[in-house]
Formats: sequence, structure tokens, C-alpha cells
Amino acid sequence: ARSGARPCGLRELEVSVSELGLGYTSDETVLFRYCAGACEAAVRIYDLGLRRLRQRRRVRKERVRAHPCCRPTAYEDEVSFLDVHSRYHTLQELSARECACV
Amino acid sequence: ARSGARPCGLRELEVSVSELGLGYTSDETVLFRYCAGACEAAVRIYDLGLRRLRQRRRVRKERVRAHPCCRPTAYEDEVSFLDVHSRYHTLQELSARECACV
Amino acid sequence: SPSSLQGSELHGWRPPVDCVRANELCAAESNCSSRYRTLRQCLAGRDRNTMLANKECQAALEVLQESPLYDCRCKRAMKKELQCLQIYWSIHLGLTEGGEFYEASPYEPVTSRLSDIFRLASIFSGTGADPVVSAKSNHCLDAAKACNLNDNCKKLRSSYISICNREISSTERCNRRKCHKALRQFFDRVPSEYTYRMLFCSCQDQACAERRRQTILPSCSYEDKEKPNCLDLRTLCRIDHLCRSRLADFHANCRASYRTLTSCPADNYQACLGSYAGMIGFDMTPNYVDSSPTGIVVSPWCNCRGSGNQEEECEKFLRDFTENPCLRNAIQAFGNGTDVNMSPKGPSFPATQAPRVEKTPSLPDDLSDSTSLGTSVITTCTSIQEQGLKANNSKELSMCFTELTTNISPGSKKVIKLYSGSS
Amino acid sequence: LYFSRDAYWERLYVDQPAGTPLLYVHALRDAPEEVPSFRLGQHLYSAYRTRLHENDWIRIHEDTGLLYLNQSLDHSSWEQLSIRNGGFPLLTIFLQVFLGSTTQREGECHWPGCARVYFSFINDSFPECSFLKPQDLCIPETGLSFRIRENRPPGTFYQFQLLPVQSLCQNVSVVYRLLEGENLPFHFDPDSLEVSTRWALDRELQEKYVLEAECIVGTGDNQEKVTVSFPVTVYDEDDSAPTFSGGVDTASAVVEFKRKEGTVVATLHVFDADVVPASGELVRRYTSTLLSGDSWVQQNFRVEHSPNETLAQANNNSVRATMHDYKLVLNRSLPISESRVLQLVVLVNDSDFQGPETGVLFLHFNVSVLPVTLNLPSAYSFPVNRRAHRYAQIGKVCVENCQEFSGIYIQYKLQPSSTNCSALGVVTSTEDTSGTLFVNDTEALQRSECTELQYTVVATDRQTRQQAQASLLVTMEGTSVVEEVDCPKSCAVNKRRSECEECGGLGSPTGRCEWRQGDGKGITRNFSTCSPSTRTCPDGHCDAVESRDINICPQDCLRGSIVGGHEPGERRGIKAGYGTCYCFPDEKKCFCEPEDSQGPLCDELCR
Repeated sequence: ARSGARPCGLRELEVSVSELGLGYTSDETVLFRYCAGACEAAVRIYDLGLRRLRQRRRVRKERVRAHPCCRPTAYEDEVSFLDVHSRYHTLQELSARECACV
Repeated sequence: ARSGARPCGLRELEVSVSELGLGYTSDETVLFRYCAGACEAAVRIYDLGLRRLRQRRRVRKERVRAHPCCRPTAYEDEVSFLDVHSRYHTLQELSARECACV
Repeated sequence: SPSSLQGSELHGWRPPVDCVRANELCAAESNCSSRYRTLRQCLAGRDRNTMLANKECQAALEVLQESPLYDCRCKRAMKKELQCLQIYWSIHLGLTEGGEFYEASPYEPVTSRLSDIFRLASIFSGTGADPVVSAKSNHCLDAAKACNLNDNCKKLRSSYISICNREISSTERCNRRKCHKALRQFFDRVPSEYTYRMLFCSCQDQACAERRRQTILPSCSYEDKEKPNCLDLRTLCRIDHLCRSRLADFHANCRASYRTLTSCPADNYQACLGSYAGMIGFDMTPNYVDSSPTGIVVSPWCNCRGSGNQEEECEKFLRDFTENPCLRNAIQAFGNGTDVNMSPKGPSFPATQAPRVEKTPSLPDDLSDSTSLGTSVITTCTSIQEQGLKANNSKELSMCFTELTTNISPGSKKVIKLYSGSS
Repeated sequence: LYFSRDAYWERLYVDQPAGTPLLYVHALRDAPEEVPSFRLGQHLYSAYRTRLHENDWIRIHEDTGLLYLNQSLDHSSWEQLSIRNGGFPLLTIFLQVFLGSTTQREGECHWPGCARVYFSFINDSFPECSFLKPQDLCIPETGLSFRIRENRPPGTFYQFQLLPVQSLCQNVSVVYRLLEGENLPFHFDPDSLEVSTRWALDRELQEKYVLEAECIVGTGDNQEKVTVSFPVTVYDEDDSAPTFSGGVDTASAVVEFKRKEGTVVATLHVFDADVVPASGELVRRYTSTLLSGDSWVQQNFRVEHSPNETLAQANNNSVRATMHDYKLVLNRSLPISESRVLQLVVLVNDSDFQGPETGVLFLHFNVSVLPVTLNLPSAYSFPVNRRAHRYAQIGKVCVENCQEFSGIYIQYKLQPSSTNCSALGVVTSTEDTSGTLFVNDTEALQRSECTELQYTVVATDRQTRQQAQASLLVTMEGTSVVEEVDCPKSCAVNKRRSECEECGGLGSPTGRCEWRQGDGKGITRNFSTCSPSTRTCPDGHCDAVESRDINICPQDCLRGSIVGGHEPGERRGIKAGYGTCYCFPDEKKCFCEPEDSQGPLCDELCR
């Protein structure tokens, strides 16, 4: 991505519950908040060192992340809805509340 | 990778400063601690929802991470060494001190 | 004319204060505070009636009738609401005998109207919706969507749903007490532009009506293994000051009146809907009895089996929910987004218009002999008065509806008179 | 004495002349010798019962119950009362009328000894008679309804005429006729216009009447008719003694396997034609006592009374009545050794009943408490796979009739014949009082010298320590094998069939996990998952073995968070899931997500 792309932050989208693909069939909509954006400025010397060690195969092939992630650091408590069978469901931590580069 | 692979945690490696590829030439070695491993158990409903919305292109192709990252949540303060030119250097936050799935 | 009238002291009208404030005023005045203490002792005694018969108690009552405590009121969801209500009932249980069918509402009359809510609702949801689209859409679903898009509404809605939906054990469906508390918080803290849309949305099909019925999660907040007798349920409700107040408020604002355009006292649908919603989360929680889209029937969870000789009174109590034209008109009005546009002065009727028989709601109304009712007649003027319209100096204020509610037993003819008197 | 109504209505106009008769109140007698007398309360009240003023204007004939104007009410008195009412045109005032015989005081007016008389006080003089419509001449504003106590002497309960109209519009002819009263227990006297009962009423025959009356106003061809109907409710009194429903006064029952506190041993029904006292009071006044001097009976049995209103047929009328259910219930769990034959008697007392016969009757419960002896089949034999993992369920042991037991608590134990070849454990499941055998130590399974395991199964009743024994032979099958490397402890961790079937996990009897392929229909009980044994897990029930270790069957036993489309089980586990459900027991977390969305992990892709 071009350097200087939109920085990591909170985005929001109104989606129907069914669109979340969790198996619930409901026409209700929820405000889905998620984290997106670049974390260029959050790179540390740790990342540089780790990237280099991985390139040199000094770090075994296990899963290693050598770049900060734009991820939620806090989530919204819960959101409830009624499904098409007239049964209520409550989802915990569906939406992000705060984002950061970690 | 098999599910249930080694979960995210702190690993350590003794490396020479030069191997870090930061441009310093020194024969000294440092204990480089980094985070690695799987974050399967840290998945939230947020991730499932975001993954589905991305698959359905409801979330624009901006950089979005639909899976927890195994990343440092605390860093070691500093490490110093003498290079081949007999000059001392100190590196901040080179090693991870704590890891978590975020 | 009877001379005794001129000498007596005028008991003019004064704007009501809230009972917490009135209590402070009384406490600051030795005569009032001592009498109030006496009255509380009178009421605390086991045999209330004999205590009230003794001179000191009577004297205390006389003094307190002149104090601000006498006509103090409370506000819904005010800060010290329960304390306010406790003070109110400590006075009014002294004045009435208790066991009245209708009790005066401790709450200040509602001045806002449905049209204020519609205006806010349309601002929020930007709906000046196209009527064709809106006719087909599921209004209750739209209401849920609107709520989920407002953080405060979403939060409080999710809170009561997750509590009311949490199964405790195979024998205990849920924690009803916590569910009721969460429901009360929802209806107290979320603006009615959201809560009314979810509670009183109009429906064209069964799915929508079922969603409307499910709004309060009836399997936890409403239904129970057995249905108690409605008079027993009323007795239980009246033990708790809050429930008692909300029931009195419902009766005051929703009681069918045959002398108003809308069948509602002071033609205020909002007052009725607000007091109906105010009962949710208490023993007297009402709900839709089925999911038929158009046949709006609401009722508390009770019946009239086991009423003994009070079957008529029980059925009358139940009819105030199940066959109440004011409540039904109010729900339908909200559902259709209509409000009666009552200009503050109200329709003016020539003084001696011959009595006209109004569009008589087909259903029997309130008082028949079987009730030991003290207030079969509503002083609609009282509620107009309490809406801040100064009675005695407004020339305009002569319109007042004589509320002679008649018991329409099968086949009997009903007579309605409209009078205008000038003050 | 009692009033035939609890509220009366009339209109008051300004400047009606003193002496104008207003209305009659009527009292009916409870006993023939009673003579009604009336007195008025001192004050006039407003709608919300605020005391407005002394009653200076209205008086009552204490013997006839006729209320009349003692003083005319002029505009200034109307103004005064209106101001007292808050400055508004006075709408309604009321005063209280008491029976002379009642001790009730003002401020405590309620039927039967007190009634309220409401006046719509209109700030206008009495209208021209010609202005009045027929219904204004015929009937009062508010509907009429009457209440008459059953079994009471007949009496007059209403007088048709509107007295003010009759006195101020004398030239208007108003004639009344009771339409359907003839064949009913009511009589109408056309002269006095009084309506009375003809004989004592019996609520158990009919509790509601609707009387139709016709009022004819005017004469000749400008006659107008108004019909009015008014309900009469017959008030019940406790004049019917309780009777055995269907004549059955005895029930027999056997207590054998169901010995738990709260078990309903037998039920008898008592019918009472009355509906008083009402539900609020009924349980307190309709008592039931278990008569038995034997303290054992008092400690171990109780009677539960639940009254229900019902409908009884009386000469093609249905009338409300009450059916009382009396359940004999175990007050404690009975030990299996208990053995008794009892005749229990329950005294039912309708304490309000005042009839000649007795309001008491006796219910008889013949109860046989049988002892239960524990028996186990002589021998058990089960195979076990040498590859079985720990907590693999091998089989069930059960004393005779254990599925029927409730309130009987059995403990199972295993006594191994040889000490070095012992691999099994047993645990008791409370639901069906059976014992589940499971592998508790896999090391012995791997030893080639252990070809079979021999035990004695001992079942002990916790309360009486009574025991039963049986021999148990467990034969080894298959060969043990070195465990697959990198396999998780719990089968439930595996997300795909391939991973699942190449590993074992806690609780797997074959040493391999089993994949259950779901039906893929949204959130369903039949979700895909990896299990130690699809026979026992997941089955929506966290059984006695599974609850030993969360890794065995987290799908049934997890108390934690379930991420993804699901329906939680009752208090624990997953009742239904979307797609594949897999778990991380140590993190107390399960996930349910469709197979297709477990795509490649987003590592490099989402830098």
C-alpha cells in the first residue's frame, strides 16, 4: 500500500445481522465498528530486528509477526437482536470500541 | 498448521548484534526475545464478523486484520554493546518482554 | 344563600411542588412538621380507621390539607422518585381509605404530546418516509434498527435482553427481578422516540406483531406458571409504592372518558402511553396478549378466576386494559403517526349546545355500581388546570368536559352532556 | 342490612327549590326483623375525595332513605364549591350515606354499610322540561347495577322514578314496565314504581340476572320508548358444605421407587359450590390438617391444597364454583429400608361455612411404603481397547430398577481382584442412579501381562448403607500403539476431520477421536465437531465422567465464552452451533463457525 495510507482507526458500517455470517437469521441491523488502516509509524526496532532474523531463517518457521497490527484495544459490551424465529440473541464483543497499532 | 499448534508466547534467541541487520558491526551477542505462536483461542466474534464482511466485500479492501496478532505487549527497556570501532551503542525496546494475542 | 360560605377561608389554588421539596418546607415549619409526625403515627397504628377517628389525627389531617404536602406531586424518573412517592402516599393513605378503585396519580400531569415525539422521531430517523414504502415496511423492525444505531438505546436494550434471556436452571426460566429492573432502566433512560416505536409500532403482519409482543421478553418479564387473580395482583402491586404510583398514573391518564374526542382524559395520548410504559418492569407489567397484527389487546398477567363476590370489580379492572378505547386509540395513533391537534384552548362549544351523542365506543366503560369507586367522574378540568393553565384568571379557560361516564350495561341507553361554563 | 348499590347518581342544578326530592337509597335486610335506617355523612367531597365543605344542603329521611334538598343551591354556593375544587367548574361531588346500624365512620365508606351518592352539580338552572330528552326523563345518568345477597329475605332494591324530574315536570307522563321480570324472582309495582325480589335468591342456581325495563314518555302519538337493562349480581355466601368430588373420599397409593421429597403420592378433590372466600383469603380459611399422632407421619408427609375456580351447571345455567385439589406429598426423601402401611386422614375444614351440616370432611389416603432391596445382575463383562485414553467410558452398571429411582442415592465402587492390573474407575450419575465405568489409568492397558481385569462392583445405598455386589470382567482388545506426536489433549480442539481422526484425546475408547459431520443447517444441534466418542459427546448433557475434566467434552461441559453463531446449553455447553464447533478448554473458549470461513490465516496478506 502507498506509504502514508489512512492510518489505523475506527471505522463503522451498518450491516444486517445475517450479513455477519454467524448463522443467525435476523432482519435487524447493527452498527459494526472495526479497526482498519496502516501502522507504518508504529514500527519499532524490534520489528526491524525480527524481520531480518526471519529473512535469515534464524527464527524457525513458526508463526511470527514482524509488523504492528491495527487491532481493537477495547470492544463494545454487547448487542442483542430478535431473530426470525422470535428468539433473542446477545453477541458479546461484536464491535470494536478503540483501535491501536500493536 | 494443525489446530492447537503452540500458542502465542515469548521465545528467545541468542544472536550477534550484526545479525540484527541494523548496521552495527559488533561481535557482542544479545538475547533477542520475540513473540510467536498461534492465536486461535483469542479469536472473537468481531473477527468472525469482520472476516465474513471482508469476504462479501462489504468492507472496502483497506487494510483490515480479521485475526488476532501474537505481538509484544511490553518491551525490554534497553541493551548496550561496544562495536568494532570501540564505540558504545544502546538500543531501546529491542526485545519483547511480554506477548499476547491482540 | 348559605351564610356559612362567606366566612370560610378561601382554599385557593397553588402550583404543586414535588413532595421531597414539600417535605422540606413542612419540616422547616414546626406546626406542619409536628402534625405530619402525628399523621405518620396515626397511620402506623394497626387499626388505621380507629386511629383516624381520634381528634389528634383529624387535626393533623386538617392542617396538612393546607400545607404544600397536600397537593405535592412527583415526576417520573426524577432523582429521588421513590422517596417522593413515599411521602406522597404517606399523606394520601391518610386522606383516602385505601382500597379505592381509582387512586389519584402522584405524578405531575404530562404536558408533552405525541406530536412532539413524532417530530423528534422524524429528526432522528430522518424519516419523512415515503408513505407507500412505510405502509409495507415492518415498523417494529425499523424501530429495533433505529435503536441499534443509537449507542444509548442499543446499550440499554442489549442489557435488558441479555438479562431477561439468561436461563438460570431447568426449573428457573430467568431472574425476573433483575429483568424487571433492566426493563425499568430502559424505559426510564431511553427517550420515548425510541422506546415507543418499539412498544407501540403498528403492524400489518403477524411477524411484526410477534416482534412487538416480544419487545419486553414476556417469557421472563410477564408470563408465569399460573395466572393470579387480578385483584390479588393489584393488592400486591399497591404494597410497593412505585408500582402503586404507576398503576394510579395509568388509571389517571388512560381511563376511558366518553366526553373527549380521543376517549383519553385531556385528549393526551402521550400521557396514556407514558403511563402504560411506566408499568413495565413491575408486578403489573402489561403486554400484548397475542400476535394478531391489528387486534390490539393488552393485559396484565392475571384473570378473574377466584374473585368471589368481587368478580364485577375484577372484570372492570381487567377491562381498563383489555377493552380500553383510550389506550387502544393512543397505541393506534402512535402507530399511525397521528395525534389529535388540540390547540391549548381546546375546541370551544357554545354554552347551550343540545347534547349530542358522541361516537360511542362500543365497549362498556367504567363505573357501575359494583365498584366501590370514589372517582367515577374525572375532573378533566383538573388535569387541564394542572397543565399550568392558570384557572381563575384565564378568560378562555371555561371549557371543561363533564365527565359523566356512564356504565353501558348491555342494552341501556347512554346520555352524554357537554357543558361549557364560564368561571 | 346492606345497600343494594355501592354508588348512586343524580344531577343537581342551581336554584332547585328546597324540598326537591332527589333520590331513594335502598337497603335490603339480612334478617326479617331488621328495620333499615339511614344517616348522611357530614361533608361533601370532590372527585378525588378531597373534603370540600360541610353538607349544608342535602338531607335524608332516615326511615325511607329519601334524599332531598334542604336548602337550594345558589350560584354563590356553586362558585364556592368550585373554587374549593381547584377553581374549576365543579363537576362532581359526592356524599356518603350510612346505614343506621353500621359502625363505619366518615372517611371509611365502603359497601355494604356505606354507599356514595354522586351529584353532577351543573352550574345552570333546571332545564325546561320540553328540552329534556326521553332518556333524561327516564333513567339516571349512570348505568344501574345491583347486588343482592343470596338466602336473604326479599325486599325492594330500586325505585324507577327520577324524583327531581317527577317533581319539576309533573305534566310529563312517564310510565315504566319491567319487560322480562315476570318469570324471574323480581317484581315491579307499577304504582310505587318499586322493584323488589319475590323470594330469597340462591346464587348456586343463578348468579347473574339482566332485567329489562321499558319507559314510555308522553302520551298518544308522541309517545317515545326508552329501554334500559340493568344487571343484578347475586352475592355469594358460604352456604354450601364441601363435598367429595365424584363421591370419592379415599385414595390408595404405593411408595416404592419414587421416594424423593416433593413427590406427589396421591390426590383427592373436594367440590364446593361456593366461590367465597375469594382467592386472597381462601387458602387461609379453607384449611387442611393431616391428622396423625405419629410424629413419623407428620415429619414425612404434608398436604398441599390448591383451589381452582370451576363452572357448575345449575338448571341450564353455568355458575362459578370451586374445586379444591388436595395432594399428599412426601415431605422428606424416604430411606429404602422404610416399610409401612398407613391410613392417613386429612381433615378439610371450610371454616367460613355456616350451614346446618358440617363444613368439615375427612379425606382418606391408604399408603403402602414398600422397602427397596438393591440387586445387581450376577456378573458384568465389558471389552476395553488397549489404546483407550483416560476417561474412556467402558460401560454402565446399575442396580435393578435404577432408572425408576428418585430420592434414592446409590454409590458405586470397584474392588480390583489384582492390584497391578487395575485400570478402571466408576462414577455415579445422579440422573439415573447408574454407575459409569471408565478408564482411569492407561498404563495397565499397555502392559501385555494384563489380558483381563477382574473387579467386584459394590453398590451402596448412602442412607442405609445397604449393599449389593456383582463380579466384573474386563477383557483387553487390540494392541497399544505409540501416541501420535503433536496431538492436543482434547479432541475438541481439532477443527477438521483429517486432524480429528489422526489423533486421540481424553475420553476416546478407541484411542482415536471421532468426527461428527453436521447437517450444515444454520445454527443446529447437529453441528460438526470432533469428539472422543459421538455416542456420549456431544449429547447436550455433561455426564458424571465428562465433568471430571473439561478436556473430555467441552462441547457439553464448557462454562465460558462461545464465539460465533450458537445457542448456549442450559447453564453450560453448546446446545446448537453454526458450522463447526471447536474448543480451547484451557482458555475456556469454544468457537462455532462455518467450515468455509476458516480460510488461510491472514498473516502476510494483511500486513
